[in-house]
Amino acid sequence: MIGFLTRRAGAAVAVLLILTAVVFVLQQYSPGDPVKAYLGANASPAAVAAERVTLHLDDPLVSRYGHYLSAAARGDLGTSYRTHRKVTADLGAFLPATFELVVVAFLFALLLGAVFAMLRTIAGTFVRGVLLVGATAPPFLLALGGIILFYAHLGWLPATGRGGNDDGFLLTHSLVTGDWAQFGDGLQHVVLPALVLAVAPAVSIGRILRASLQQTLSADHVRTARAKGLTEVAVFGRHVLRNSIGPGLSMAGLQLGFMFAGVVVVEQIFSWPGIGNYLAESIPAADYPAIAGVTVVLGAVYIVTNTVVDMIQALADPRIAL
Amino acid sequence: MSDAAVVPRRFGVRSRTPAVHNLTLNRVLVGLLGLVTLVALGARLLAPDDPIQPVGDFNLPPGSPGHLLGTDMIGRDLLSRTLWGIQASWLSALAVVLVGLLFGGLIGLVAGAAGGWVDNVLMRLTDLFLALPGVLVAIAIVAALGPGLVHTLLGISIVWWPYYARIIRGEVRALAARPHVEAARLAGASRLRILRRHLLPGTVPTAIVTASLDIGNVVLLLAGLSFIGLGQLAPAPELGADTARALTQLLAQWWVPVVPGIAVMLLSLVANLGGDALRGLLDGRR
Amino acid sequence: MKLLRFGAAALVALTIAACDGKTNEAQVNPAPTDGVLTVGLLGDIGQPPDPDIYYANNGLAIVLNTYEGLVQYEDNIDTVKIAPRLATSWEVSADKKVYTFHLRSGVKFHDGTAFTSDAVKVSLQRRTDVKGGAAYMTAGVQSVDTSDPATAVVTLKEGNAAFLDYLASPFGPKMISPSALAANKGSDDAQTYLTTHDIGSGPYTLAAVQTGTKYELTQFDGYWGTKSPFTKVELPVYNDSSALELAFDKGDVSAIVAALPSSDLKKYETSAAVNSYLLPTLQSALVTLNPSGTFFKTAEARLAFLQSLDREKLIPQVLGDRSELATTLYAKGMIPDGADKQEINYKPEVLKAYAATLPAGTTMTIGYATGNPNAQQLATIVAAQMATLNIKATAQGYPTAQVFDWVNDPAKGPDAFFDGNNGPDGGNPYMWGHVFWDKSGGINYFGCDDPSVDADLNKAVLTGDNALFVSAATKYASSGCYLNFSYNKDWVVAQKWLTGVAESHNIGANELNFAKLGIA
Amino acid sequence: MIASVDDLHVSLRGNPVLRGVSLSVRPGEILGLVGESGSGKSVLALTLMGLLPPDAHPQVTGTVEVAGVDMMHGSAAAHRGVRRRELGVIFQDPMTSLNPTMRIGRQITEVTRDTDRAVQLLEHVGVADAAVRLRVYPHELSGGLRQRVMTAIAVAGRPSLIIADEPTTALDVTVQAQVLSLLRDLRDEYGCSVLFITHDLAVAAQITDRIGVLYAGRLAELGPTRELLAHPTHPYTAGLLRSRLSLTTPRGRELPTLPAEAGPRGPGCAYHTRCPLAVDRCATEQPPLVGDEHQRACWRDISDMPDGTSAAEPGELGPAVEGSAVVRLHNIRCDFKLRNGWRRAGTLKALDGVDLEVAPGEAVSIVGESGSGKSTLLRVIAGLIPPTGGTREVTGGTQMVFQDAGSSLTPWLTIGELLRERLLPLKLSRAEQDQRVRDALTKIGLPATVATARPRQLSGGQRQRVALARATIVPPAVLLCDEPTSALDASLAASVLNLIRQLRADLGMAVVFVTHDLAVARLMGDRIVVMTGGHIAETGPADDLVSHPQADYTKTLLAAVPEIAI
Repeated sequence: MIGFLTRRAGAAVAVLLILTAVVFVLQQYSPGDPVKAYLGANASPAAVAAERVTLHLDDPLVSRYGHYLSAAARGDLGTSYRTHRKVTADLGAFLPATFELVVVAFLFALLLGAVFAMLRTIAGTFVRGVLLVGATAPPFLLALGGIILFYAHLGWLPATGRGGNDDGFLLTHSLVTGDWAQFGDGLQHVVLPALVLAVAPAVSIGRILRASLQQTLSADHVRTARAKGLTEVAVFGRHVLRNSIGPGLSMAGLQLGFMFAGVVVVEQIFSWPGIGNYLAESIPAADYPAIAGVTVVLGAVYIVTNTVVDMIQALADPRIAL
Repeated sequence: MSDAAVVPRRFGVRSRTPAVHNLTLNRVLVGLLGLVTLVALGARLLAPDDPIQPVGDFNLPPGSPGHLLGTDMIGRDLLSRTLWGIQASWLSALAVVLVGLLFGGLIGLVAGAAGGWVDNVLMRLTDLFLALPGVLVAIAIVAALGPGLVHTLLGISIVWWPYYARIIRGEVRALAARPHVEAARLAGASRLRILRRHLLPGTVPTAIVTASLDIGNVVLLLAGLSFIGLGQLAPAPELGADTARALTQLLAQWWVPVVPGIAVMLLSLVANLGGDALRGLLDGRR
Repeated sequence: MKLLRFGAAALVALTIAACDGKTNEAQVNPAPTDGVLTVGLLGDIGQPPDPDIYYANNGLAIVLNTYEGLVQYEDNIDTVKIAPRLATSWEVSADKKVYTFHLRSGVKFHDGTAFTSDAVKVSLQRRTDVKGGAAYMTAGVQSVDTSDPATAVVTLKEGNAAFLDYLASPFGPKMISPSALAANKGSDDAQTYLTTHDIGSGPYTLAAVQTGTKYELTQFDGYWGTKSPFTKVELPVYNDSSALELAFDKGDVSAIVAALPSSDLKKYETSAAVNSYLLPTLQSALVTLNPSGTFFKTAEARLAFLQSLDREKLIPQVLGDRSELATTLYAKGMIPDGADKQEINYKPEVLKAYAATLPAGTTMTIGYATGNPNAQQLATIVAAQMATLNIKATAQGYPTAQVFDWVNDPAKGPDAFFDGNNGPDGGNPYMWGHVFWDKSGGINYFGCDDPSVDADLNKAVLTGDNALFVSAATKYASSGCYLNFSYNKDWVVAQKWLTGVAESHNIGANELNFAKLGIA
Repeated sequence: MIASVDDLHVSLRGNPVLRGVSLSVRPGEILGLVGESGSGKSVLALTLMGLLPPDAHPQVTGTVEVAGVDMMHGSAAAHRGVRRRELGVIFQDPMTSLNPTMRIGRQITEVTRDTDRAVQLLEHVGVADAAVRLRVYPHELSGGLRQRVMTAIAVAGRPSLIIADEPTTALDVTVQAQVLSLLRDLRDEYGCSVLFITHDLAVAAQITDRIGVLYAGRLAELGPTRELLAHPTHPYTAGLLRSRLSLTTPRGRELPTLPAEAGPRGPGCAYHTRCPLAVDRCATEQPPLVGDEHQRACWRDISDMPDGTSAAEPGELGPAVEGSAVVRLHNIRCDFKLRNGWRRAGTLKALDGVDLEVAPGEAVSIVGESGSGKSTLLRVIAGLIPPTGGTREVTGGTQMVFQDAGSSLTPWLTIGELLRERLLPLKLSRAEQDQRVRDALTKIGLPATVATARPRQLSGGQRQRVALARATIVPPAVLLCDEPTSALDASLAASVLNLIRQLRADLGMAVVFVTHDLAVARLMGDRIVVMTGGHIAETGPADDLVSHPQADYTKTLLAAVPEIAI
């Protein structure tokens, strides 16, 4: 186990090194002047030149990358060209919102995926149909459709923002401190964006889970379990589910990664103050420290997700050794 | 004849039912894949008007005379534009999937068949690409090369293949463990021949099914990239770009973004259902 | 597989639900009873609301309501006129080198410090020290005499007829509390502190900052001027214009300033449920051509293209009532009597004849700034029109950072660039001419430069010689690099109960002075 | 009666599988149900349990009763109750029949609800360190132990009937013997009945009190074990007994086989196309199952049955050719590095110093249990696995025939393509190739049209013949056979063995034949090599080794071979 984690940590470092290097090379070769974007169109050339020096933009690429890495090793991801704040501070401000959104969306995706896979009645067919349609709609259209329906039309849910005055882990914090009013408000705000984010992954997870459940159901050991005279619930719960979740879990892990990319669109439409928005604003401003920061975070999330998925799979199936 | 009382009741899911029952439906759905491709190829013949030039008043609602689906913000016929958009989106998605399939498939095939360190190196490389936030890379590439559909497709293709590499590699590993590959080796078949004749054809069904399911994803990804300003350049039609660019009109003239948006949805739906149906048909044949 | 059938049903249901939004007839929303004004922002303000750093648009609402300058532009008129703010009156020496300001008495900063000439000196100095984008405005300051607390005498290194305009500009130097600055100076001139606080004297004070989500202002009790009934102003951030619009329709937002797309104009102009205002600004829609690109290498080609633009048709189609045909080279009213007449008229045959000489399939790229729907639409229409001339034109969006990078290597840019809305920092003709025509000005995207034009402008600003300004403009216009496409207005939609909208707006700012708003 | 079916008809996917079976299990008896694959014996077991797979859309008529409960009608809960209280089940493959993700203990306590009892049970079925084993997962146990665990689960609920569906087929003979005796002991102790399903008459002979012979969904014969085996009254039973390969089957002759089924099944006796006694009536009219204690379903009298042995011609067992060995292995070692994920978890010594020589034209049988290294040895000879140490010399080509012919033929290639592949190095013209393919197919007794078929369109026996054709279309110096008949029914197996012997004689090649079955090893090899634990325990001429085993291990192996002692 410890060996496994050590290996993964090693791999993580390698992946992050390559990711940041890629961002740096891209920075070198992509057009865009962050200084002008930051200082404003009317800024004088003198101010621009001064700012370039401040930001070390005229240093050679290798030396900048070297500085970046040595600073990163000390936990400093540089300063955003755009917000003039430490990237770590920006990430600290925006990551919790994205994190909570994605976690809630992921729970939705698992839940809806399970419904997609298991619900059998007409209702199940209907849910499958709705999910499938939702998953095939362009996400921004789906998001706006959701706002029109649930906010403008029905008035059930708020359209934008996270609600409350608490930054950071709003939901988690209010849940832990028992601030139910705040929690309820936060929950109301998170429902719509999380649903939009969850619907496509739900279908992917549901589809795989369904196929794997179908396969497990015809497995010999399930026949054994039935032969023991167990109830169908017991057969399903003890003998089918655990043996079927492997492929579903892999897909869920993959989808979790996709969700962190999907937030770029969803956060924009729902004005969710997360790293998706941060990234969307950093890209046109050529704010490469911010872009690199987000990339590092997303890469790390991908690796951690995969590691956790592998660990859960090993837990679920003792034949898999880490 | 008794009813099925000897049969244990099932909890929600049935074990896989034989595909025979859905044979007709599956064929129809797979046929839809072909139909959409035909529509895409035949946009020139089907579209009543030029997709680029304004031909009527601005923002005519659907059902207006001469413009079944209305016109857009500069007076172009939305039906024509959507048909041409289907061509751009569908063929683009096909191209991306095909490139991903060819490149990823080749990597997967070589990795799976070679095993050992070759497999290790190729799969770590694949993992690295998988760890790249795909959208970000596409954005970066398009930013570096300048926008445009071809560049966008290039960007997507670069992040698209690892998925296929993994799937094909898994399939090849499974196939390679089967005695028929050993038998072929003993029969004196060369490595290349084993790869070509004894492994490759076995991966085709999985590859085709994965690819057709994936077309919808690419159509959606193109739309998403258009939303953040990357993708087909105006005035050329592309469904995602047309939807995204007209999104500010959603509340004033809903049809301008919704018509191409629904076309995106339909393409994606056809790809999804068609892919599933294809899987059903291929499973049934095995 | 009943999936298909249900899928189809759900598709139809979803579509109907989505399309149904239109039938939601706007009704008059009630006024707030809690003294909260809600002004929706489109997109986060991006930079900290520090007056010496902030150089974008949508966050001006915060800067202009928490800080004040010595002077401002006169509210609610459509011409350029300097009006008093923290200075009640001023004298300018004949050589435009010495500016004497008589300061308003009884003004307090939000930390309680009284406003004196010392604050003027500190404020101008900080602008220079922080080296922000608009630091150029104070770069010419030689000294500030503070011997009389009620009078500030600013001496420039050389004459500058635009200096008052600098001070009146929304981006111009704002007065900050010297003691608050000293207390929070830190190592960065209080830049960090000012991301979440303010040290100004405006009618409101920055109470809460949730970057990307919401900004909150509360009324400053010690404000010297008139106060509005709004004790609190909330500025929630919307990243999508449709979402913002829906919130406004529902009454969750009181007013939207210059954020909605022109395609919505019709809906609100005819609505009885809300008020729609078109207020004067110095902004224009502009066309800039790239002489370094392949298509517009010659002035002949450039002028032919500019003449092919049917502005009389395009403006109402795309920009609507927000804009009118620009007939001058500078902003409307900058030069008295419109002496800076723009001589480009619609003559499509010129480009047609020119195009006939080109090889078939010659390409042209028309750029626009990503996220500007008006510019996008203009570019798209023009690109479509080019096809009729056998020119293969594409319209392409560019992110901000990229747009400003072209001047370093103009060949990388598109052939033409459509600017939906752009303008100078202030109302002096120099501020217009310099940014658009001088290579170092900032908005001369493709570096299309004529040194003699720059020299004329630099000479004219010393004295404010309008004739020289006009001749510079005419000379530059002949290059064909530039077209003042249309005069734009600020479009403000507000709930029926909100009063004082036009009265709280001036030609320089793209924002409202919340202290002048009221409830009907 | 513990369980009974009457006039039971079952169709799956519209195909009749059981066609009127009447049978009852008496208290305390072990009833054997014997039949070849496809005879419907497993479906009968599933029907008794009420567990027919729903996706096969079963159609069932007749009556099925277990412990007085109707298993065809009635509530699912009632059926479940019967399964829980009255039935215990052991399936063929203990690896797949146990839940791989659940600890052994949990799988037992699911029935017992009591850990102490689970420990008792495990000890009872002969699992050492039972308390510790409760914590392990199925994949951590050997095949034999797994089947013991299955058995423990089966008896955990103190059932009145244990249904054992081929419980020993996947096991080695020595383990098989242990499991059989365990079952018998459990029956004696608990007084339950056992329905023992097998394809092997000899195995049934070891344990059962009565035997029912199932053929094509009907009982052909049913009677007390000793009597049925000593005096079979149905030609099918008689044929089965005769074609059984035992340690005493004459080596020099062609092995007796049953004729293959020909033509569609009509309304009459399903066996009539293969039956040496068949008359016209057999084709049109179904014979009823008649008799008291010993019942049979045949229109004819068994005494008319011709003597099987007289029909068999002497086989041409070619003697080994003198000369330098075609295979010469010296001190071959083969280690497998076991990986646990990425980690090295140890080394498995699959082969540990093996010396073997095969003379040209010689037939050598390698016999051993699973894990003995016999298949690894074969692969080393074939060159598929490089040995870790030792020297390997093989002169002339080797070809191999695998256990599962189905998976050794590339599914998407036609038989013709597969055969032609071996002709590629010869650079023949297309016509010559086709001719060679035709010849090869004719030689193995298949029509030339098979060349255009794909493997899945052929039966198991046909596929194994095709595999043989592929191996011999260009005659190799050594033909390597890896249990080529273990997946086939006895009669088919015999015909494939005959074919191998025929080909060997015709082509003069050496044969190395790997098997776990001593009887087959004796019949196929001039020499037998007994392997265990990666080394050779004993080697010697076939008959000598069987009649006078030297090594203890050989003796154990011989003792475990089930024989019908009449």
